[in-house]
Amino acid sequence: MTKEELKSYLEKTFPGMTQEENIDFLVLWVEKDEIFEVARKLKEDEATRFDFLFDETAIDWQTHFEMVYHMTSTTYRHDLEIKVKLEDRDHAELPSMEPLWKAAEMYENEIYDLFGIRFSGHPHLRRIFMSNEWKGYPLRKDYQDDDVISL
Amino acid sequence: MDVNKNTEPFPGEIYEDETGNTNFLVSSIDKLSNWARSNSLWPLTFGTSCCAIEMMSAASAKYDWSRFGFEVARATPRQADLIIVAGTITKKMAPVLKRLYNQMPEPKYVIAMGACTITGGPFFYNSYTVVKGVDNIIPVDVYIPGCPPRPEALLEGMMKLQEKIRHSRAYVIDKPKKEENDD
Amino acid sequence: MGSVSILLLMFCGFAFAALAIGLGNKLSIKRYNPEKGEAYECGMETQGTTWVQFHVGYYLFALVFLLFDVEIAFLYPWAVVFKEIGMVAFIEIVFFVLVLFLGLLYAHKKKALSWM
Amino acid sequence: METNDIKHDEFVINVGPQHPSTHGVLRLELWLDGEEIIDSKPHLGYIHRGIEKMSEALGYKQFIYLTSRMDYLSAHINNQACSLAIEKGLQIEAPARAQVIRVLMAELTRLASHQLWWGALGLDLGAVSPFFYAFREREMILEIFEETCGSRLTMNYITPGGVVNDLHPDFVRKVKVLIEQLKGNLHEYYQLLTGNVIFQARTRGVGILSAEDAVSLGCTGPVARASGVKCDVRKLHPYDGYDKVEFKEVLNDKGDNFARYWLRIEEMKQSIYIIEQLIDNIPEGSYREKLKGIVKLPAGEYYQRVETARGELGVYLVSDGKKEPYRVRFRTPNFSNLNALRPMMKGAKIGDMVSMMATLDLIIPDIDR
Repeated sequence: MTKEELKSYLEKTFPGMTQEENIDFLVLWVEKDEIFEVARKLKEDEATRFDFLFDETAIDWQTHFEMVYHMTSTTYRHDLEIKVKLEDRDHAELPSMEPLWKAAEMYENEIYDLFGIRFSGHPHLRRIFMSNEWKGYPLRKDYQDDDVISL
Repeated sequence: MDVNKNTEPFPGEIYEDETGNTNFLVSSIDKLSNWARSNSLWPLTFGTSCCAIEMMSAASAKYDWSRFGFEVARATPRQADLIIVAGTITKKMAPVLKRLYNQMPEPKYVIAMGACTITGGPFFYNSYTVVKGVDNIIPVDVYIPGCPPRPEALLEGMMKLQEKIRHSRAYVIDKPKKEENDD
Repeated sequence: MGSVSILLLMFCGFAFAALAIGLGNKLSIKRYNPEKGEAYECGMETQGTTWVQFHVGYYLFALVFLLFDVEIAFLYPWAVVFKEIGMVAFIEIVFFVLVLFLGLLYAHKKKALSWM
Repeated sequence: METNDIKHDEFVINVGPQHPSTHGVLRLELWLDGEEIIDSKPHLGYIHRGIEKMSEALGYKQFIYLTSRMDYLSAHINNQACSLAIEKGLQIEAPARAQVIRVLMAELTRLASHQLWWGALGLDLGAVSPFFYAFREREMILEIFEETCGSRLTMNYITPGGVVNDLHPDFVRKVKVLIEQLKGNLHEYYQLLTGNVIFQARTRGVGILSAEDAVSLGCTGPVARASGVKCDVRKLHPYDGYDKVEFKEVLNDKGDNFARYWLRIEEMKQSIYIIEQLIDNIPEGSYREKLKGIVKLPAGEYYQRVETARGELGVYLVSDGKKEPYRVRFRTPNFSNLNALRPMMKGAKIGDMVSMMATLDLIIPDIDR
């Protein structure tokens, strides 16, 4: 369905959540503890059927983290972006999306490895890029490393 | 950390020769074995990133490194005489490269192909994992600049290595042992 | 005269092999380092033990192969002298191969040849 | 007694960083029962250079050169993705001539990448001669790239606003010669590999990936299209004039190794068809929209999807108005295509693992970034 129909559908099913619009996607802001329910509903609901999570990443805004999910439906071809605000930077914790989309397993491994956000319910959370005894999370803005030569 | 504050020496200290530079007293036996070694250097198939594709182009029919005896690319270090380090080496890959180098039989040579292996190349600044230069890990014989270097540059580097082998002492190991102060 | 040439052939074969390995060992430059002796596994340390119980199919397959390999070894000398002996040799060898063929059928029935 | 009910233990093998079949430095930890694979776990990071962290310290026009070192077999298409994302931010459009040149370069890159994949596939399955046949045409394409863009592999030719310089005078003639020769040689590809019985035995019915699995695992590109999932970004979200070009999105529903192999060969034909349509009517005019030195994107986020030779590459730029991007995220196709390896390999033999990885066509620096 088109963006307007999707927008009205989201207002109807998730009244409390704020919606935004950027150049590409419709953005839906979701609370941390509701994200799993919202995602499951969007995936299994006949009207939306978001079965393809093509991107999941995190952004470090220095005061808080921001989780970004991009998903689309291979049947209806409409896209949606879901954002979650994580206030607590040191113990960021979030339910894992792996039960809904198996692609999320490696995405979340990467986010944990580079940002330090933990995912509850993840089958095997581990550092995939950094070696296990690596200290710190490189993609955080306050990451200090004396080997890095910068201009 | 800024470049100008970087007081301690450049992390990639180059290996000094144990016996000074390779002297030129080459006896006839050395000449014979050097002739044999330099004309059949078997490289190890070791490509980490883009330079590996240019190495494959050098192995293909157009540039054809088998004219110089390099054709047989062995997959195991046990049968290889030469490691062509083609591509970026990161801190997680460094011990693996060190181990592969140690597992090679003795007359072994190293070609550092590409800017990443000489100084970290395009990933010198702001990269937290790239090893700035392969000579921090293993002693290198020939450096080939370029990102990626053309197949002809690789062939020229190999010819330089063959020249170096022809002028070296065949039965003296001129690469110092560097096991004790390995980080 | 026959036996001398065979002895000479065996001696030359043995000498050639010993020379190649011996010179290679004597002349080569050696330098020991701790990792050189370890098993090569794509640049990583090996994990877990290799002393594990394998599937028995491998062992049976190897045995059946060995059996028929030896059979071929017997056919060689027979083939060399086959012309002089004529028909009698042919009947003997047919009987020999037939017996081994029964062995093959037995191995097949006992599923020794079925890969996992 | 039955031969296969006797207890046998597991055995761990590292198909490690330095292995001919991993096409790079991917380490697969395999739990084996004799020859059968019980489970596998990929270990990455051996070529992780932190490109996303580096891009946060480079200007908008500067971080593009890093992307051609991620998936170096689709260097043009990666640069095209970043340029389009930046152009979306600046609300500008590349001139018509630049768009056609970009599509031509992208399709030539796809051809060269599929040829190298085809050569490497032959090498992995034990046939050495396809490698030399594949590099014959690939060298011609690289020669064309070198004349126009200056370098063979990491071209940095497509920049925000268009392309760096105009086409080489005999670009059109050389591409036509290449197209004629390639169309003539495709039957050789069939004779060398496709008709070969051993090749068929090792790829038909091996490494089955169902459509639901492909979508749930996030696979895109030839890997997903071979399982019947329509996911060609050039069709779904056309960019740079792909909607004006007529070509077929090749699909296959069997989802095994041979389907992926057949699909890539068909895709080469589609790329040739696209090039033929465009090569004769490259519009005149300027090849670049002049941009000022320091490019500053207005605060906000921009996502650009592009179809590389291996799948859907997504460039996600978050900018806070400064001259460097605040966060750059590359949704790379190989990162998700790697997920498909684990379910496919359960219960397969080690020899099948090699043919599966060859048809998945993984580029490891694209996974690690």
